[in-house]
Amino acid sequence: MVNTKVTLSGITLDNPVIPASGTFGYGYEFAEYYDINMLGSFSFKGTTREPRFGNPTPRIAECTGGLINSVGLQNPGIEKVISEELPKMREVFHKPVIANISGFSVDEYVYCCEKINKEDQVGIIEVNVSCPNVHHGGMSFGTSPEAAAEVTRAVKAVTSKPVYIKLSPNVTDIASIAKACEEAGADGISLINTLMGMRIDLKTAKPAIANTMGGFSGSAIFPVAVRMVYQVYEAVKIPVIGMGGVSSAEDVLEMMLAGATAVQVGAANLVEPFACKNIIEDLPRVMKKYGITDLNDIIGGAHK
Amino acid sequence: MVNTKVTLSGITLDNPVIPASGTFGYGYEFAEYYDINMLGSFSFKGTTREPRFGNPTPRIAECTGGLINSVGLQNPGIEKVISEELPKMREVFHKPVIANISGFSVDEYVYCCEKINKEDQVGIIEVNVSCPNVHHGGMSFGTSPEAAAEVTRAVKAVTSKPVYIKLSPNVTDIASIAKACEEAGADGISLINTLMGMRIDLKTAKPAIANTMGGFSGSAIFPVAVRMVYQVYEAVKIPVIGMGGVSSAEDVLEMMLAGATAVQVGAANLVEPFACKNIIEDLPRVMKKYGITDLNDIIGGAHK
Amino acid sequence: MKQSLFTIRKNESLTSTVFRMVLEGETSAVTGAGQFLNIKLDGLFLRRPLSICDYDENTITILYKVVGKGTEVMSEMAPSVSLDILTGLGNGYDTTKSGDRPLLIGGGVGVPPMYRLAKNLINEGKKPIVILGFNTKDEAFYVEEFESLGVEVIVATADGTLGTKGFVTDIVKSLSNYTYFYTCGPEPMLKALSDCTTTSGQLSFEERMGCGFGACMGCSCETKYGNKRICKDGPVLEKEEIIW
Amino acid sequence: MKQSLFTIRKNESLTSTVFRMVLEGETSAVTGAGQFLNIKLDGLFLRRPLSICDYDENTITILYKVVGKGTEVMSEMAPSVSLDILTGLGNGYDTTKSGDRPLLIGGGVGVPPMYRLAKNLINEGKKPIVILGFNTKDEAFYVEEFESLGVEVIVATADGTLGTKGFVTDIVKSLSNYTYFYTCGPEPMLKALSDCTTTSGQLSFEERMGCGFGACMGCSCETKYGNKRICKDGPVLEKEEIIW
Ligand SMILES: Cc1cc2nc3c(=O)[nH]c(=O)nc-3n(C[C@H](O)[C@H](O)[C@H](O)COP(=O)(O)OP(=O)(O)OC[C@H]3O[C@@H](n4cnc5c(N)ncnc54)[C@H](O)[C@@H]3O)c2cc1C
Ligand SMILES: Cc1cc2nc3c(=O)[nH]c(=O)nc-3n(C[C@H](O)[C@H](O)[C@H](O)COP(=O)(O)OP(=O)(O)OC[C@H]3O[C@@H](n4cnc5c(N)ncnc54)[C@H](O)[C@@H]3O)c2cc1C
Ligand SMILES: Cc1cc2nc3c(=O)[nH]c(=O)nc-3n(C[C@H](O)[C@H](O)[C@H](O)COP(=O)(O)O)c2cc1C
Ligand SMILES: Cc1cc2nc3c(=O)[nH]c(=O)nc-3n(C[C@H](O)[C@H](O)[C@H](O)COP(=O)(O)O)c2cc1C
Ligand code: FES
Ligand code: FES
Repeated sequence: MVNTKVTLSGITLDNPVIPASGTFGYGYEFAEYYDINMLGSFSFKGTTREPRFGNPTPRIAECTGGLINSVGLQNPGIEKVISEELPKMREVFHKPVIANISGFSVDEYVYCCEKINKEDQVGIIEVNVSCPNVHHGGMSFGTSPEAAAEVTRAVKAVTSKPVYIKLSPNVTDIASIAKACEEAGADGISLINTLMGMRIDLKTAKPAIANTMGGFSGSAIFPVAVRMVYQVYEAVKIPVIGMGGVSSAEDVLEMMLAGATAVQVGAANLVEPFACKNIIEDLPRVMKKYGITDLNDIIGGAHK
Repeated sequence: MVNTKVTLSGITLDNPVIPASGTFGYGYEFAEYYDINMLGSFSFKGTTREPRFGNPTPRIAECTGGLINSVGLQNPGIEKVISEELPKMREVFHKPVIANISGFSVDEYVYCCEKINKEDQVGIIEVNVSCPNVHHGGMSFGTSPEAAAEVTRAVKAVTSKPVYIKLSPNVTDIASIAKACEEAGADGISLINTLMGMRIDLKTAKPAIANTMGGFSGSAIFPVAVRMVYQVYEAVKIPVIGMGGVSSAEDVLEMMLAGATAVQVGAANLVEPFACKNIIEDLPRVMKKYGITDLNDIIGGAHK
Repeated sequence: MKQSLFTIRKNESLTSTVFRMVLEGETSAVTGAGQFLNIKLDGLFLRRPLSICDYDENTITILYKVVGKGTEVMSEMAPSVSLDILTGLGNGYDTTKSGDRPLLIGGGVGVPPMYRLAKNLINEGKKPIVILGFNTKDEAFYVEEFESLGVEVIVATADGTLGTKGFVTDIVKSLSNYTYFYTCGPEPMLKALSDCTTTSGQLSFEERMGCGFGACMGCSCETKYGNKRICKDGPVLEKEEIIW
Repeated sequence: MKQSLFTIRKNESLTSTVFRMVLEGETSAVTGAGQFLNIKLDGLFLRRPLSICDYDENTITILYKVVGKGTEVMSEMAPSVSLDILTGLGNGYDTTKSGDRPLLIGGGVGVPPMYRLAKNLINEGKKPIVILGFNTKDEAFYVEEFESLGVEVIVATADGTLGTKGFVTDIVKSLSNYTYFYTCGPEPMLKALSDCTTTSGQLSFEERMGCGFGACMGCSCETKYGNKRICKDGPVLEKEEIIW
């Protein structure tokens, strides 16, 4: 028997595999196909204060080993998420979920986190700081240590649940941003969000995405994600949730060796609806292959 | 007949296809296999003041759609490049070459550029600012607009040839760095260098690369490269040489639509020794397919 | 939605760019005309969505046009190759609203779903009129197949090389005794049909898809009834809800 | 170096993890024993370098051990599949220095290049002694093939289940009348051989490769004669130049 249980801020997960926000809806889409209670947890679609349709279509473009999306945080807004989506989620998923919160101002983050903090279904609040800061020139909160720390502090002041800051990889120095969040009170770090990418349609000579650019993810970005998880693990003491291109049980082990306590799976869910199920079922075999009996033994193992 | 000729700072290339530095040696390795005079130009292996063996091996790791390298600028040093490599190059390549210069201090860049400036074989000096700045905490020159501008200014002061600054993609704001280089007198911008990446070997639980991390390139990084070329084209007026994951004639067109006047091919040469030859031979067919008669018409075409 | 392996039984060209592929496998998830499947192809990250043209207990027929990398690879596949496919995607057409004499209008690669729809309507005792639009005779396909269903088939080509010269809308405008319409084809055609039809109807849309089964919000559109995902709440929308 | 397509003619297991593949194609670029080829596999970015075990005018034989993704895919390939391969890579062994009685020492997957080398030396009228080292009997391969060349073959296994119990170095230490040595195998074995041999010799190295033909400097090593690329200036180095 192998042990796949890991613990994030006091919450024990049966396994480290967590579908990433925006690629698993509110869970019930997948619950039609398999019992999603086998998951460690899942991070639901990014939630904002107001309902959002998101960006114009086309919002999807294919790349080698991945895709670009510019969904633009389509969601029904925090009130409806709480009144309609959470009850539906509760029917199909009986473990603590991760609430992914986005915002375009510090106030918006605070507003949403305060609301979601009251929901006992929510185990962890994952604060996505990749969105543009409308009050400060549109650069994302996640691109400066100060802005990321500011969001962290503000959110921590209104929540009692563990707060994980989800970082953008489109930065010069990811470690300093993670460190700033830790110092501001973050309970953990989630990374990476999508790399900014772009494709051009040769037939039209126009950007393939209506919004010009979008977020690039999928197996192509895995080496960047592993590198950043490794760097952040060196920089902070709080737990790291690693993601970016994970699509196999081997990838889960590699992320954990880099320093992740748990691992999220994003784009892989879209093209392989049973990706998380397959990964979880394959984990014990792959652990045995590499002589691992307890996943906790390998967290950060590549730093030794 | 289609026109594939493009012009970089007064130097007309028969076609925009240029093997990227570090993936084409000094040309003669490839000249054994085909007549490399069909190339637009080529950028030879990064040159430093002193001879360098580079990093310990393993220096190569495989990734989905690409590889990580940590060659670490192995080269015989500027004197030997001039006394031994350039004469050998001249025998197999009769067009102006691009001299790729690296350094760990402003002095080193200046030293090498001053030397190489005297060589009439060299058409363009490509200054790689991705190397760590040993005098300023090890962050690369390419990660700050000020440091990149400083190198640019210093190098421009000692050269009469066009100077292209080759930027690192591992930054928050590529456009501001490109702009700083333009203002400091750069004649053009080359981008992107490799993304910093990492893989871990599950069998040993250690980094797959002896040096822990390395530069990730290949088709996987193409969407990031296209995005950055697009952003830099908007920010500057000087020509852009686009690269990162280019491996087909279609990719060349996409880079040019994003804003590149010429395009470099790196990792593809390593796994497909005839990659550049194939791309050049395929260009007219693909141009016709998309109704392009003159490549100059599409430079920056996606910005309209 | 179901994920399973299908084996190619036939893969033949109908025109210089349109192919018919017959796939054998588990078809239980397919519930009606107008649904689509999503095919995984080696080396390509995203699956390729294609309408179901027809199906029975163990085969599915698709008709596809070669327009890019994926369809090009498909056109070169030999029988007996197996493919990983998601089936049972999309809402499909609702035949209960059709009335007695529905119009079925297919334009170009919008033709395929009309075939099974025509069959279903005939089975329900209705008398569909099928209108097929193509650019030119050489690009026309499946005309005989529709005719052998025993329905009235009207063909329009833009250049007049087959059937009436003109667009499907010209034909629709000349008809009056239809009870409803169903259509699939390029968006400008859908818009024109929405404008020129005198009855209600259902229109099938295309959008770039991340997943094809409702998970990513990649394919959303705004309708009068709220935001919808083309892949899950569509691809078939009702004329009344569409915001052009 | 030559790039061309080869067709798999045979692909069979020799042990539970080691396979022999016979490839048919243009072999003119192969110039000697100890060279390698570099195989492109679908879906994997880097080519896979493998030593040439034997070759003739139109076939190349390789022996490979399944250790990861690429070799696993290879082990499942059926005859008639074609592969994009670079041939004629690497310097190969120099047989002119061998003297009359060279030792040929292969350890594990270092065994393959010794086969052609033995053949060449025999053709040159020399009397090679072949020493093959394996962990255990079940992992041994090609012993009979070497024997049928008519050379003296000594086998060592770490657990003594075949031949002598012990390492190839134990055998080498017990021999004295050899004139030179050639070897290929795991690096610790190469080092041990370099230490315990009393003559000059040539050792073949492995390194992670970006290109395999000298372009990237991915595989460099420092030698007493300067920096060398394992892929182009090697994989065979002389005992005297190696810096351990
Ligand atoms: C619900 C639905 C049903 C469809 N039914 C059919 C059909 O029956 N027959 C047919 O020939 N075509 C149909 N299409 C269009 C078909 O999906 C595309 O032609 C196909 O995906 C092109 O793939 P490619 O790799 O050849 O082209 P590429 O241009 O190389 O594809 C690149 C990316 O764009 C996507 N893409 C390209 N064109 C379209 C498009 N028109 N709609 C959505 N995504 C696209 C591809 O799926 C892929 O992700 C349908 C599309 C949808 C959404
Ligand atoms: C010159 C040379 C000759 C070789 N000859 C043989 C031979 O005759 N028979 C044989 O079984 N093996 C041989 N090898 C080793 C063989 O190249 C590797 O076992 C093989 O590349 C593993 O590929 P994989 O995809 O199965 O493993 P993976 O571990 O999935 O490969 C990942 C990456 O690491 C590289 N890699 C893994 N192991 C090695 C290695 N030992 N040396 C170099 N690169 C490696 C792969 O090429 C690939 O790029 C040789 C290696 C070299 C350099
Ligand atoms: C379609 C799509 C939608 C996404 N939406 C969100 C979101 O709402 N909030 C968020 O924090 N991340 C979002 N992401 C980012 C993912 O959660 C994840 O961080 C990223 O995709 C990297 O992982 P991957 O390579 O496994 O996809 C989205 C990603 C995709 C592909
Ligand atoms: C093996 C290797 C060595 C490289 N060496 C250099 C170098 O010496 N100087 C430099 O500016 N860039 C170097 N690069 C970066 C490439 O020139 C190019 O910018 C990068 O690889 C992106 O292009 P690609 O995706 O086509 O490989 C090297 C890349 C590789 C793969
Ligand atoms: S394509 Fe993912 S929701 Fe429709
Ligand atoms: S592997 Fe590229 S130089 Fe040897």
